[in-house]
Amino acid sequence: MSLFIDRDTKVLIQGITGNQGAFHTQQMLAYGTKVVAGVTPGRGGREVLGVPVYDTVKLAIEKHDPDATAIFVPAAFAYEAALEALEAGIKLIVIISEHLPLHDTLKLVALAKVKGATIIGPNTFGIIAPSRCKIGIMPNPIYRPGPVGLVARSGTLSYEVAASLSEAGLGQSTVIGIGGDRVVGLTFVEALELFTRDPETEAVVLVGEIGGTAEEEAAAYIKTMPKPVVAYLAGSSAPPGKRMGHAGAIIERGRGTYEAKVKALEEVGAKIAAFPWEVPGLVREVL
Amino acid sequence: MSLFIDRDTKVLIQGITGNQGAFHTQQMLAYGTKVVAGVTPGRGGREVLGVPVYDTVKLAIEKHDPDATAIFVPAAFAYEAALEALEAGIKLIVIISEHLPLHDTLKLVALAKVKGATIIGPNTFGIIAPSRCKIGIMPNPIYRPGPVGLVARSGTLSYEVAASLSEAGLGQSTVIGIGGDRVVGLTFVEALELFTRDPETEAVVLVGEIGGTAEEEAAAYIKTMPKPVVAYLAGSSAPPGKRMGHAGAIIERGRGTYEAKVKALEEVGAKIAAFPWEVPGLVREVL
Amino acid sequence: MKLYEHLAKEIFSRNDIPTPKGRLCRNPEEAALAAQEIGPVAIKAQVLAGGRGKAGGIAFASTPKEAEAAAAKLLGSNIRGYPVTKVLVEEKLNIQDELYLGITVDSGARRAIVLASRQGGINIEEVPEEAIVSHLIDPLIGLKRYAALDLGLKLGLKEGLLKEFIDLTLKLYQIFYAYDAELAEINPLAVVDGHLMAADARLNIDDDALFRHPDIEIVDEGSELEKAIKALGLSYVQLEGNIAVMANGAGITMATMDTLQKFGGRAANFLDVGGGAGNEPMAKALELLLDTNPKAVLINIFGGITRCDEVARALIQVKEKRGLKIPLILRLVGTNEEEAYNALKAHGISAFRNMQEAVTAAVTAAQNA
Amino acid sequence: MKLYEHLAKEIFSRNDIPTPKGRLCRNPEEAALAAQEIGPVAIKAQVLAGGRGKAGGIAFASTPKEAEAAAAKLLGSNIRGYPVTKVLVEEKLNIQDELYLGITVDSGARRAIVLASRQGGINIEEVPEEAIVSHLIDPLIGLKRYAALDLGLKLGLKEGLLKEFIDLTLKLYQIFYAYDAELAEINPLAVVDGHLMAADARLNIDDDALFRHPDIEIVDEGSELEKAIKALGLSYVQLEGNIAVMANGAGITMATMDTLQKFGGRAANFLDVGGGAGNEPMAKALELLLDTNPKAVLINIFGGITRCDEVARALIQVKEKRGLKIPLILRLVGTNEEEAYNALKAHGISAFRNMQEAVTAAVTAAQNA
Repeated sequence: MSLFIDRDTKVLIQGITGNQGAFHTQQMLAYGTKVVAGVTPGRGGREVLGVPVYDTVKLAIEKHDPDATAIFVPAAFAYEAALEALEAGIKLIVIISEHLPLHDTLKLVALAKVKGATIIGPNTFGIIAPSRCKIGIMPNPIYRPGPVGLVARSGTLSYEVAASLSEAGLGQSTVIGIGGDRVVGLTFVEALELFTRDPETEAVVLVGEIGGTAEEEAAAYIKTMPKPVVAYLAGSSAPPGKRMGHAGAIIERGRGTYEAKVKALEEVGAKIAAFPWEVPGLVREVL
Repeated sequence: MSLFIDRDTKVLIQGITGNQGAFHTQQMLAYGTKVVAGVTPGRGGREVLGVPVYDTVKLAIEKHDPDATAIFVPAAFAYEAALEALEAGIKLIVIISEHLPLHDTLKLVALAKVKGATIIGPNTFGIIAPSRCKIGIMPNPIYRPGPVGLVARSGTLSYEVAASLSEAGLGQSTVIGIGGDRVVGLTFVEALELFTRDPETEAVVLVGEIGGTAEEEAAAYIKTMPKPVVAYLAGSSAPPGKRMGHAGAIIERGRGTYEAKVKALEEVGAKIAAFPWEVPGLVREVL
Repeated sequence: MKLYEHLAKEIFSRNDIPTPKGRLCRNPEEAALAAQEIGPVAIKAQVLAGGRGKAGGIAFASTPKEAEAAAAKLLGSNIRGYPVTKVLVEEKLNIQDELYLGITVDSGARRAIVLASRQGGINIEEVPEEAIVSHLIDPLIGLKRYAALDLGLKLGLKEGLLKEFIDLTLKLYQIFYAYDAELAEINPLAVVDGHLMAADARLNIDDDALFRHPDIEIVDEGSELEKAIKALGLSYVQLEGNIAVMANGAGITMATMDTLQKFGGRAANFLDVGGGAGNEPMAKALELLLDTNPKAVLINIFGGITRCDEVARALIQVKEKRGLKIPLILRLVGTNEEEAYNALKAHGISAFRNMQEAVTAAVTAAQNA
Repeated sequence: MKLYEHLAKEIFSRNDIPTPKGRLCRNPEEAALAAQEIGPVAIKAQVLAGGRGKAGGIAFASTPKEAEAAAAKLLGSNIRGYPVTKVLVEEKLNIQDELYLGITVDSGARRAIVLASRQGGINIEEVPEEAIVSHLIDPLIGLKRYAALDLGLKLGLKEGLLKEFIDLTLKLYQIFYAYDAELAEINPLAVVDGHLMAADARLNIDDDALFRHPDIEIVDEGSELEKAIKALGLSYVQLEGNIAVMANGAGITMATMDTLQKFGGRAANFLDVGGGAGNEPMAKALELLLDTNPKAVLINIFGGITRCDEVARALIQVKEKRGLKIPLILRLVGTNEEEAYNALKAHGISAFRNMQEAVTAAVTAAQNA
């Protein structure tokens, strides 16, 4: 099985009756994802594209026992939606919603650990096991099954890379968006660990960007990782980003820039692509 | 090794400079317990009976790496003292302090689970492995090493029972006070599970009392427990206790009385002593 | 600590839980005035006893005159042993339906729990288990809207009532949490004119958390004796028997009472002097016990923290001061036992080392008294 | 969102963190009055730029006259590109020592973190790592007294200062938490007359949590163009180059800029229209970009949620409305690609499917313009 999800993964959609929720439910169904139920408080009893809608996650679980949930509710309600899924015992929570308050995410990350659940996101495009299951908002046609694991912070850029991989005949084992926020549930390091243990994955592509220290932390893990890693990082031309006071500088200690990230990754043997379209060639080299 | 503690267990005392803390530190040292450090905010740098005192648990840990802590601080500060021990990573926290607010205990119990720590108490007399280690306030002379596990809610009553066991030549493997409060960290059931797995324990004595449903829950576990259990329950003559509104009645559903507890325990094969002094005889029968 | 209904309702109301219009009255005239202002009223005795309604603690009145008469009848009466000194005069509700809503702590689950039922009212305890819905509250998460919604739906509530139920449940939890409550209960949670209202209110505050709530007035309905002994920091309950009991620790005190009963005696009280009280409070408590003129006094001490010599000192002190006319049976073992026996012997007080013998002696003494 | 120093200090002060006596002044006369009231003062430009002190944004004055002159000089000036419209006139502190205290979020640890140092002040970022003490805050526990005590002791503080440091750290955390802050910082945390005081104050509120703080006035120092594009719900940053860039998604927008640069071009802006903006906002944003008169416009769309036909529609709409005099290079692939190409063809607009070709074309177009 690919990471977290497979053909039989039963998926719940929280916020299924909203525009985004309904549109992407349709796309996921079209991809073959087993969307078993949806939740929107106050809309229980309806159907969206043949999928039954419940008022609460608990009620949906009693009937459908989903393995994962995708959260499409507005930012102000996403925290409680994720809590509801956590309390109900769902073990994979994909928070598509963006603009979650940072303090909410901090609490969710801590509570997910308590509950033994994995949160992907917030502000993620989701996770896909090509031809098997998709939980997210990525375009359906660009993925092919294959040996390359792909983990990215940002959506469209990862689509660009995934499409170029597919065009080059390099399919993907699992593609994970960890989310674009400063604090996210599943980290690069955790995703790399999972790819390391995944027998289907032979090489990993990491799509990162400037800001934060996630790529530097990934580099520390890649040092002892037995599988090859190719990275593309966005932001080489960007001006220094907004700084979080002196405190941010004290924590980052020079990390976070394009140069620092490239250096950290190159030092541990990762190949760096200068352009997105160079990724497939570098993957071929290391496979 | 006995449950949780042994000869080498290094013990921290929080509230060591208080009357109770200092007195019982002396008693524990006299028993042979390895009291390695104490904590009282504002008293760092002193010594109590040769034991160094620190201002914070973190500072004490950096020097002494204790395995367990005993909390003797006043109720209003006990919550933060226990949190401090939990955050610092101590895995066995014995809360001797009584009168902790119930909501504080609820949070501590939940957080202990998160941190993978065991809380014994609050309002406990502690835990003792006779002749090896004592963390608590029980009298030193009454215990003897041997094959009987003893778990009790209330202190003095358990001393009565322990002394009668010792006098009858029946030593104890470990004696645990789970604490007299409505909500406690380590439960009867958890203690029984530990005694079940403990090779040194051949029979278990449970000293309970009326109120709550801890004895009924213990009975449900004893049903499948391979080791024999003897119980003494206090409260046969007590008038019905204060009831927690209708809600209490709805939850208890007739449990909680002396009769209900005796019935539950007898049904699963536990022997019930009518008087404390009958316990040793019944233990002999089942050993 | 239980709060009076009117105090609980004041807190509920301050937190936007709808409660009936009402006035607390201390005499019949005030009740008449309140009825004049409010209209038809219910007059409810403010006592902490359960089952107040069944015990005649609630009357109804259509006119100020009737209200005055009903209040006069209630005030000064006794409800299940509690004297009525205040009544709550409240608008008479046109109740269409009675639900139940309560939050307490489930000791077994070690969590707070919300309980609710469509079948509220005075017979709530007879409601079958399947008619009760509940939700355990994770203390790291609290009670959230989705959980209240889930409960409301399981009760079969819809639309307006469902929304009101959710809001009210969340508010009740806020009160439960903010006030360190052991119990926050609304029974009946009445449907009046199509809206939910707390027709009755219970709020029990955790005694151990009262220090965090200096604004809450302490309600203590105990007897003078109970108050006096509690003031010594000791735990005391008045009972019906004739042998005064003192022991160190709640468990052993109960066990002493149980043993007494099994040997044919009856305890006059529960007095726990456990936890190293010291000889002064012990001596004072003993004097208070002697003042109740029991047939005998049984003291059962297994010395741990409590040191036997201190117990002996307390006893000797009382004997010196006032003599011991009432038979006093002492069982004493444990820490500093020898010193204690030596001291007692010097003052002509004997003691048992065996609990069974002591209890037997106390029963015999009481029978012979 | 960064708050001005005076706003942050107002919040700190309201939460019992000692701050210097001060007045916010909008003109030199007000500054003179403030100095008259306060005595010797510091006059501090209220701008959100970092390194304000080093850039001359702080002046001192002993008399009202001097204060007036200093304020006149600061007001209307520019500090690192930010116009000064307000100054904070504050009592001049007799600073004995400068410490540092900050709370922010450590993204790597995924926890809030307290940072403190004995060596505060303007050179805090050069302080060696070993001179900084820190504590990660468990969000399920919060910051407790023992942790603040531990930090204070590790800083070597004693007695009065230690106690003040603990209280102040706990208060700063309360503010950090209650205000959904990304940063709450006091630098320097000054020792004045033997007591701690927040000589400067920073409070950055999480933009995504502003909806919970309707009381906080929105501080937006962007240009008119930035504000106009942000009002469309899009993410925009003004840059120095001459090729306007529009793409869908922050990552791909950056990658487009990077690629431009590597091929010899320079982006005039960062404009992310990601997330299914719809054709109307996209068309409006494009018009705003065109109004800045770039040498060329490069649009890079990898259609996922963003549908290519909507992008095409936006482009056609703009072309119909005002023509396209500036070279517009479009790269378009993904969802509804064929419909888009058909529509574009009908309106004489060509597009690339290959990103590299599009970027090369944009650089060439800008060079030839």
